Formats: sequence, C-alpha cells, structure tokens
Amino acid sequence: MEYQKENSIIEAMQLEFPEAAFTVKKARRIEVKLPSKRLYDFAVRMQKKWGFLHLSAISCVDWINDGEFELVYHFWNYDEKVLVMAKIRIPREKGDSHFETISNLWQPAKFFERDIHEMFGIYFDGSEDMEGFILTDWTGPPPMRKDFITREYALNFFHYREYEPQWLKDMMAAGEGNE
Amino acid sequence: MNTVLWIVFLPILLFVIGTFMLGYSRKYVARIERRYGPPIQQVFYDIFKLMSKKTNISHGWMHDFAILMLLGGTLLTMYFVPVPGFHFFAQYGDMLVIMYILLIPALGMALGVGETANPNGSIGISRALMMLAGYDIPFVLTFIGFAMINHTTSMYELIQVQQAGGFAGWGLISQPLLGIAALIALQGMLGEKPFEVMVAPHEIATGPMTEMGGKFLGIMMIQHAISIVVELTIYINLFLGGAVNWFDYLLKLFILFTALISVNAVFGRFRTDDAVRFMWKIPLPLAIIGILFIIF
Amino acid sequence: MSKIDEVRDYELFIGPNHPGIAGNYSFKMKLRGDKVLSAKTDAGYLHRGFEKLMEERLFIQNIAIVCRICVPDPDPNENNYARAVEEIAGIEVPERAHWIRTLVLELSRMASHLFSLGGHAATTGLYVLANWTIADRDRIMELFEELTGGRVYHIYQLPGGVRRDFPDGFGRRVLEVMDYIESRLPDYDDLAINNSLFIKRATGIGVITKEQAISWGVTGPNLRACGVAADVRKDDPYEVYDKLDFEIPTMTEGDSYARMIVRRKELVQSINIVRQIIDKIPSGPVWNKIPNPLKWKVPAGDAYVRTESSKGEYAYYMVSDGGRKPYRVHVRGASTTHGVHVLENLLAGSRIEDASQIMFSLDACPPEVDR
Amino acid sequence: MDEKITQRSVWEKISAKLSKRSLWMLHYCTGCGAIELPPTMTARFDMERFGINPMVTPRQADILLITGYLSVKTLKRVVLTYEQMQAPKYVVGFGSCTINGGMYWNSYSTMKSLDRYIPVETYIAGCMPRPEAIIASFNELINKIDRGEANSWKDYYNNYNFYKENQEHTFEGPIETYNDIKADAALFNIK
Repeated sequence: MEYQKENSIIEAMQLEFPEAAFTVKKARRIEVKLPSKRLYDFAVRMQKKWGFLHLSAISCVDWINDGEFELVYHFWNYDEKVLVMAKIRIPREKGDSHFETISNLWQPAKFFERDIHEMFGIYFDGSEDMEGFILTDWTGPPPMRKDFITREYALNFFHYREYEPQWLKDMMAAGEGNE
Repeated sequence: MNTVLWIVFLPILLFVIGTFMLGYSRKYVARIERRYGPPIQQVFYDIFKLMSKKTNISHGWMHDFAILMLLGGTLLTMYFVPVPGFHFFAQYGDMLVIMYILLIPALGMALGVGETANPNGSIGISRALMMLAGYDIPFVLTFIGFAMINHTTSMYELIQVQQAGGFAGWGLISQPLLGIAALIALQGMLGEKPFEVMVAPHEIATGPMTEMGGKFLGIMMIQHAISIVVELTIYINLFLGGAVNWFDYLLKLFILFTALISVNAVFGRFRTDDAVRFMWKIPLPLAIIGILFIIF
Repeated sequence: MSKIDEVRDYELFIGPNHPGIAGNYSFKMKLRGDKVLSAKTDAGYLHRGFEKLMEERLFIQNIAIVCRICVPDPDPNENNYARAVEEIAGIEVPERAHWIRTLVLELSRMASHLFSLGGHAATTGLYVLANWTIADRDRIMELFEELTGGRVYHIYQLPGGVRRDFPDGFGRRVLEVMDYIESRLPDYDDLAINNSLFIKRATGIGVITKEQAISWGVTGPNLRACGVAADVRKDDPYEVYDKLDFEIPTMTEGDSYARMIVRRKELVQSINIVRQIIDKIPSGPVWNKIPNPLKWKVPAGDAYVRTESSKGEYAYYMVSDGGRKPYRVHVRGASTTHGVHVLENLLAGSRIEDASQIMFSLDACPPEVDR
Repeated sequence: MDEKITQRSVWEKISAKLSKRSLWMLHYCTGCGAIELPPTMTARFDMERFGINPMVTPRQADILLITGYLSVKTLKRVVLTYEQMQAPKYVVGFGSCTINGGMYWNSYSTMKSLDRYIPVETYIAGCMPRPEAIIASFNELINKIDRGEANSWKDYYNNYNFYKENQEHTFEGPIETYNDIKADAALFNIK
C-alpha cells in the first residue's frame, strides 16, 4: 500500500486531534490543518510523544484577501523520517497580531518567531526575546506584509543614478521593457 | 671619530637590514603558501606610505609620547648590543642593563595603547605583557647560567670567550640546554607564531595596533624592524659565538631568522595561557636544568 | 557578583568589520578578563529582503536571484527553488538532468568545504592551509565556469531541468580535478589535522553534546560531528542520491576539531559521489521545456523542499496562488540555527581567542541568516 | 585636472611613486563580493605581489573595498569606518550593486548609489566581477595614484555637506560619527 508509514502516523494523531484535517501530500510529507488554539497541544505531543524532535522551520504567509495570517510549522522526525506541516490561521490585525510561542519547547523557534515578528508583525506572547534583530535600523511597517510594496518604497526613498542612454529611450518609445 | 660615525649610522644600517629581513620573511612565507609574494623591499614601501599619510589622528599627548618611548627604548637597547666593529657602549653597560632596557618598548606600547582606549588594544597589550612574563624568565635564566660559567656579565667579553674557543666554544654547543631554551624564548620575544596571539588579527583585530594608523604605525614598524635585528643579535652574541666580521654577522642573522620564520609559517598560534604554560613547561625547566649542570 | 567583578566586566563588539567573523555579522560580548560571559548576535547587515523581492518577480526571474542567498554554497538554493516549482506545477525532469544537478550540488559542497577548512585553520593562525585550499577550490570554480558560465553564481538549474548539457570532455576534466584534490588531502592532514598545535587549539572548543545538538536544532556536518548520523541526502532523498552509494561520516566528540574532521571526511565522500555520477550518468535530454516563462502561471499550491547543503539542512517553503509570481517563498537557511542561538550558547563560557574559531567551525554563513 | 597635476612638486611625485606600491585594503566583507576576495588574496591570484594586503582595522587601511550591495544598516558602519580611515584613502565600489543597486534595485533595504554617501575612486562593474577584475581595478587605482589623479578623498572634506545630507536622508536622522571632518580638514590643512 502506498504511504503506509504516513498513514499509520496520521492514524495515531487523528485519535487525539479529531478536529484536525490530515492529508498526505507525497512521500514523507504530511499536511495537517489545525484550529489555532490546539497548536500548542499539538506541538507538545509532537515533541514529547511522537518523536518529532527537529523543528525545521516556521513559515508565515500573509493572506491579505482573507484577512488572515497562516503559520506553517514544519516538524521532522529523525527516526520515522517524516515531515509534518502543521498549518494554522490567525486573524490579521492592523497592528501586531498575537499568537502563543513554542520557543520553550524548541530553541530554533526563537529565531523563527523573532523573524516573523519583524517581518510580519506577529507578536509571540511568552517568548523571552522579541527584540529587533535583522531590521533594527528599519522604521517602516513590517516589510513582508503584502500591503508594503518594496518597489514603490525604494523608488521614492533612494537616490538612483541617472542613466538614460539613447537605446533605452528608443526601447521605451517602442513600448518595450516595461515588465 | 669612528665611534661618532657608528652612532649616527648604526640605526640606519640596522633599520635597512631589518626592513629587508621582514621583506624576506614575507616573501619566504608567501612561497610556502604557494604564492608569488611581494617584492623584498615591500616593507620599505609600507613604512614610506605610512609616514606620508596626510592625516594622523592622535589620541592625546600620551599616545604621541609613548610611541617615541617605544622607538627610543629600542634605539637605546641597540647601542648597548655589540655588533662587529662597534662595542663602544657595550663596555659601559652589561647584559643586565640590556635585559632591563629591553622592557622599555613593551611598557611604552602599553602606555600608548592604554591611551587609545580601544578594548581590542587593551586585550592585546595585556596579552603582550603576559607573554613577556612567559619568555623573559627563561631568557634571563639562560643568561644567568652563561654569566656563571664565564664569570662576567659583559656581552662583549662573552663574545671574546666564545670566539677564543672556536666552534666548540659557541654557547649553543657548549651549553645546548641553555641554547635551546633561549631559542624558544627568542621565538616568543620576536612575536612570531606560535607565540603571536597578542597581535592576532582573527582573535583581537591586531591588538595593540588597532588604533595606530599613519605615522604611529610607521614608527612602530621602524621599531619592529630594528628590534628584530637587535634581538637576533643578542642571541647570536650569546650563543652563536658573536660575529667576527659583517659577512659572518649577516650570514648568522640570515640563517637564524630563516629557521625561526620556518617555524612561524607552518604553525598556528597558541592561546595566551597555553603559550605561557608552554614557555614555563619547556624552556624554563631546560634553563633550570642547564644551570644545575653548571652549578654541580 | 562582587563589586570588583562588576568593574572588571566589559563589553566588546566583534564585527561587523573583523576578520574573525565569517562575512558581515557581529556579536556583542560581555567579557570578564578573557572569558566570555554572554554573547548576543546582531544580524541584518546583509539583509536584502529576498523573500519580498521574490514576491515581486516572475517565477523565471527569481532563478537569477535565489543563488545569491548563500554565497559560498549557492547551488542548494537553485536546486530547492527549481524543485519547489516543479513540485507545485507538476513538471517532470529528465533523468540526465537529475544526475547533472547532483553533480553540481556535490561540486558546490566540495568548494564550500574546502573554503571552510581553510577559513577554520586561518582562525588559529595557520594561513598556509587557507592559501592552499582556496587555490584548490579554484579548480572547482573553473569546472563550474566551463559548465555553467559563472564562477560563483551559476543560475544553472531551471524548473524542468538544467540549462545546458556537459561540454565535450567535461567528465574527464572533472575526474582530473577529483584526482588532484584527492592527492592534496594528505598534505592538508599533515599541515593542519595532524598538527599538534592545531589539535591543541581545536579540541574541546565549542563542544555540543548529542542531546544539545538535537534540542538546539543543529543540522548538517555540525550535527554529524556530535554523533547523529542524520543527513537529508539519505533521510529525505532528492535528485539521485538514493541511487548512489556513499557513507555519512560521523564523530562523537562534538567539538571544533570533530567538525573539521567530519568536513574532511565528507570531502572524500563527495569525491566518491562525483566519480560514481560520471561513471553512471545516463544520456538523454537535460531540459523539459516549460511554457512561455513570461506568461507562465504556476497552479496554486505549496511545497516544502529540503536539501543538504554544506552547512546543514536547507529548505524552501513555497506558496503559489496561481499567479505569475510566487505568493510567498520562505527560505530556511542552515545557519539560522547555527549562526544565532547555537553560537550564542557556545560562546558563553568560552574564551575570546576561540570566538572566531567557534564561528568558523560551525561554518555559519551570515547571508543565510539575513536573507 | 591637468593643471593640478603639473603643479605637483618633485617630492610629491616621488612620494606617489613609492606609496602606490603599498596599498592596504580594509578587510571588510560588506556583501557577497567578499567571496571573490579570498581567491584574490591567496595563492592563485595573490594580490600581495602588488603590495596590496588585507588589513584589519580602518586606522591602518588605505583602500575601502565595498564588496557588493550595502544594506542601510551596513552603510552606517561603512560611513563610520570611512571616517576613521587616515587620508589619503580610496574607495573602490565592487559590483553592479554599488553603481545603481544592481540586482536589488527594488529592495527596501539596500542603498543604490554609493557615491552619494562617500566619494568613490573606481568602480568595478559586473555581478560578480572576477578576481582578475579586482586586480585590474587595483592596477587602475595604482596608475591613478601615480598620475596624481586619485584625489576623490579630498572631496569628502571639501563637500562634506553634500555627503552628510544624503547620509542623513537615508538614515532618517542625524548620524553620530565621532569625527569632526571639518576640524580635521583644518588641522591637517587639506584643500
């Protein structure tokens, strides 16, 4: 049977998280959609019970049209060799959105949460370190949010060297090179 | 009259020898690293460039003064170390004086670097002083042993004694333990690897030189060029039978320096504590055993 | 803490302008004498906003910029990007292209390992090894130049395959370079690995235990130096690694010296892999044509792809909303753990002389942290 | 320009001839171009044969090689570093990113035109330029020093207001630099 290993892992998880939606995306990749409240419990079980010792990454996606942020937690199991992507959605606020931290379980989460805080403006409550890191000299809005357009910002803010050779003018006149 | 000429031209002569030796060492190391390397007169260009800098930011009068103290201490030492044909001052000051004034440059550097208030510099200078404690004690001990055999502390007389004994009279041959101990201490005194941690670029951004630019660094490089010749000369005078003439002298300088930079090229550097431990574990017992042999 | 201790404590900035730092990065250290009490990393000097730039460019345009994320080892980026797009869009890749990609990845790993061996030795003052390995690395750079046209950045792996096939006689030249590098390895051993002074400097420095390594999220050669035989190439095979025969070298000490030995052994394994590839590579096309890239819409979906780069686990999370540009690409650089909290943990309690050695032995690559 | 060159005294000509043989480059990896520096420094290309050596601290350095893009955060450090260097000092902009933003032209984080912030002596185009290009540009710099044309550093002292205005615009506020450029210019008589 295809995906036997993955399905047996899903079965064990489904027992404790009946509300979660599991799918096998391909070999060694399991996707699970969770209500955001259950994530911390899920993470605890992942680490303590199911042996997913490695937190590979936490990704954040800004679904601006839905008014939501999606947080994707990638867990890896060294023994079973399976990756579980746990997806949750939290509401997208104008200021900082808030969510609970898992950095007390996994050290690597510290970096990812700090990074998401800077780039998206999601504050992880309970994390010991939410200071600025990469963007300490940045004063604008969180840049990875979809409503921040870097091209507009850069064109307005920075000085560019003036360079308009004849070939470029000809090209622009012919209507090329706009995209 | 002859003496006056020596006094005027000796610093210049030793400076030229020193710059070419440093240039030679850079070329030599470059060849080990499979590089072409800079021209041999490169150090001279460097010093000239530094001295012709347009701006020289100073960190107060102590900074300026300490740099002169650094150079002055080295020049003073230089006059007391006999070289072939010139031992005018050597008869007034013996080895004890030399050991004493050899410390002046290090103290001058400490004062000047302290004034720049750069933490890297302070760390570097504290390491340099620690290393000083490491290599100075074995070096002084070897000298004491030598003075005990020959019943003199004058470097000039020591040279005479060695030369009278021919090749077998050389300090390195007659007292091999002391000679080896002093050789290792000399490596530390020159600040070559593996005892280079006080000026390590990776660890502390060249330490004492961090805040030195322009003329300050230029004077430090002049001082370094003279001091390596002086330090090597001390070793030659004590253990390699001094030198009869300038050809003999330059040949011994060249061979001794090549031996030391060969070690320099293929080793990394000790940490400060390891370096001092090494100095006190190997050269120091060697020197003590050597002295015990002399006493009993 | 007594009053005297308070006076003796001081702060020292190391970097961003410091040769003991790999790249443009800095720490703020709190020191007492030579001992580091605590260290705080400061990143962002290399931040270019890649993830944002990718959202504003076409799928095909991004191939040119992804390789810039990790400078010493750019190919895992290209590979990850290409594989993520292929997974979302369901593009098939010809068999030969898989083999060529594996070859490129292994060559890139070797180049990066040679670089980091030299860099690591240089932090203890052994500049000769740095000169040798970096010059030998140039032989690999020349192979890249011949194959892809670029020395450092290759822009070679496209969704659907690779850009061009081997030039004539390329396989033979690859083997020659492999023989050359293999012949140089004993010299490296004599100079650094068996050098008593280097051993003295490197053993017992920056020790990570097995448990710490797993809970700190250490990956790659650094994890294998702690005794965990985990490697994405074996555990989560991609390209043709499941068809190749190679070992995962491990050490158990977990210190700076063990990490160097692991890299040294991996060089041998990579030479072995490259030889197998040249031996077994099938013939055929190298690229399945994709639709007109300027109008190409990748269907909605997401993918998480992982690569074993020379620094550790390298992963991309890509989301497409069905448009012409990626909706979101998250880059998980291998050094996001090594360069930040692993480094902070190891530096606390170490001595200042060893700070740069610890950073180089972890092979932390700041552009991966900053992106 | 020609007038200025003929005005040089004999001493200045000799000085240029000798100092061009010794140029120390600050060891500061500001961007990805730093990856091509180790090959340039080490055995294969060996720039030490031209007397060019990497140096660790800005006080000792003559050349500030900007290796690639500068994020605004780095730019602040580069300005500080540049002001700490002792004149004469030469800036070499390496890679397209220093010329007009290059690949990162629309990035919110990197500056686009280096010579707005510090005076640049030569540029090396390309992404990324090869070690040969670096050596070629150093040779160009050496020739310029020999001819007495490498005087862009004086511009920083003379047109300080222009540079400071641009710096403050990009840093969105005054920058504390620890160096009083105008007082230095008066003290060391730089015209």
